Amino acid sequence: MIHVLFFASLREAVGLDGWQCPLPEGVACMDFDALLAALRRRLDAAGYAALTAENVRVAVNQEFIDSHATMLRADDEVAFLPPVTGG
Amino acid sequence: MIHVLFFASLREAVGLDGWQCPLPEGVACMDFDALLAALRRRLDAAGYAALTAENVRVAVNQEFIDSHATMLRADDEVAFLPPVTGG
Amino acid sequence: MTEIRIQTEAFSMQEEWGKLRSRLGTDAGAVAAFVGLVRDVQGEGPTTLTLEHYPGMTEKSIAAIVAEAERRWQLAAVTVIHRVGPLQPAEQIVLVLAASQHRAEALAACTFIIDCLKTDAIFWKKETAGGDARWLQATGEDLARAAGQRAAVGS
Amino acid sequence: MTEIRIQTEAFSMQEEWGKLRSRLGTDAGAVAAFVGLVRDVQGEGPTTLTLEHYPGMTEKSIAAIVAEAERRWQLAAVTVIHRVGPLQPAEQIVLVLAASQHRAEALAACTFIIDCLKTDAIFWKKETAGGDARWLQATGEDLARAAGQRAAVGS
Repeated sequence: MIHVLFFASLREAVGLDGWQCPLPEGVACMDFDALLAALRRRLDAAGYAALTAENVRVAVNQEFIDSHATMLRADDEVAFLPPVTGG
Repeated sequence: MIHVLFFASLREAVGLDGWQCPLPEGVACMDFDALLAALRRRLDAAGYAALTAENVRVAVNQEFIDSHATMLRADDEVAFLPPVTGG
Repeated sequence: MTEIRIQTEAFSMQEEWGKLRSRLGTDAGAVAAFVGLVRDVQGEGPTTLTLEHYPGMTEKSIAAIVAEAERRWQLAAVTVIHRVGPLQPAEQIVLVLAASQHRAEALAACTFIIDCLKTDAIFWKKETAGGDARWLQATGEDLARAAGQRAAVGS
Repeated sequence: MTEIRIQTEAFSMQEEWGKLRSRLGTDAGAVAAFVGLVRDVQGEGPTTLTLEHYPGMTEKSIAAIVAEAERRWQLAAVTVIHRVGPLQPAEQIVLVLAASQHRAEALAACTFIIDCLKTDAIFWKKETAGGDARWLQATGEDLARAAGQRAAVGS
């Protein structure tokens, strides 16, 4: 399983706090594009569009990633983060 | 009387907190230069030199003055202030 | 000498001030502080600000900001407390305390930390007023201030 | 909404913070604070800092600084407390609190006020350490910072 988390406006757009994405059988890892493809099948068009908006950042195991080629392994935590505003 | 006040390092240099400078008899006012002349007679050379150092500012009735032509009247308060440092 | 906390409970300036002071030696000459308060959205009825965070990653994002401040300035102690959950107008959201030998460092570090918290710390704010809810975004001014902080070398 | 005090007694951040907060409406979003502490003069034995002022004129000099800050920034409340008399290391000398709608104003005003207090407020400091006494002077850096504040237009 890949643990996928959605925060704030993305949680509302997707309608889920998170989702457990199964790894294909016999496969130890998948790249981020494969996760996106799985999310496109799982979510409605509006939810998927929200996740893939330009200003959304992605963190794997709490570190931001830049590349869609990032490899994901079982039990990795993938978070979709809309623009932040603290302080 | 003109009430003359000395602060901080100037008080120590002059050896006085303050001095009551008499106005000459029958005179309603004197200019600042006349006060300096009276101070020169009253103080020792080192004390007078400290008062007239370039970085000393003078306030009359708690407002800084720029000009030695400032007129002083009975009961005016004249203060000699060395460079300040607050905060 | 760094304390970073995220909590739903209110914090007390008195308590945090006392704790930071007790961590200082006698060579600290300056403490700068900043507190952000929930502002009322005028004329739209009661406002609630709800803050959300990403447990773990949010703490790391704040620690990175504080570490950058500590590289730039000589700091004797730093405290950052950020609240999450629902907050009402006039409640305290965030506290930054920065102590240093000299006032310029304490003030610059405090300003740097709060400016970067606005744009880099992982929080999201939802404002609910008069029945409407919206997620807030960092303003262009916020982004420009943080970018200015990053661009400033040293000082 | 301005409080300026000169006193020999210690002040309490808790108390001053609470008083300022109680004067704020719900449109204030930011409070910046600065406290100056007596620093130990390393390795020269016990230090005493003795502050002297000119009663009346000193208050006016602080009021002028605060008025200038209030012309530059929209401030909801300001507190300045400055102690005089003998102070020991780690004691609090000066407190500045500045509240505003926005953090940039509160922080800029707080920094402006403490920078100008260093050079324009009428105080004198005598440092006694290891049997020697000397009157302190504003440093070149202090003078440059205050001049920089005066030169900055608006912001």
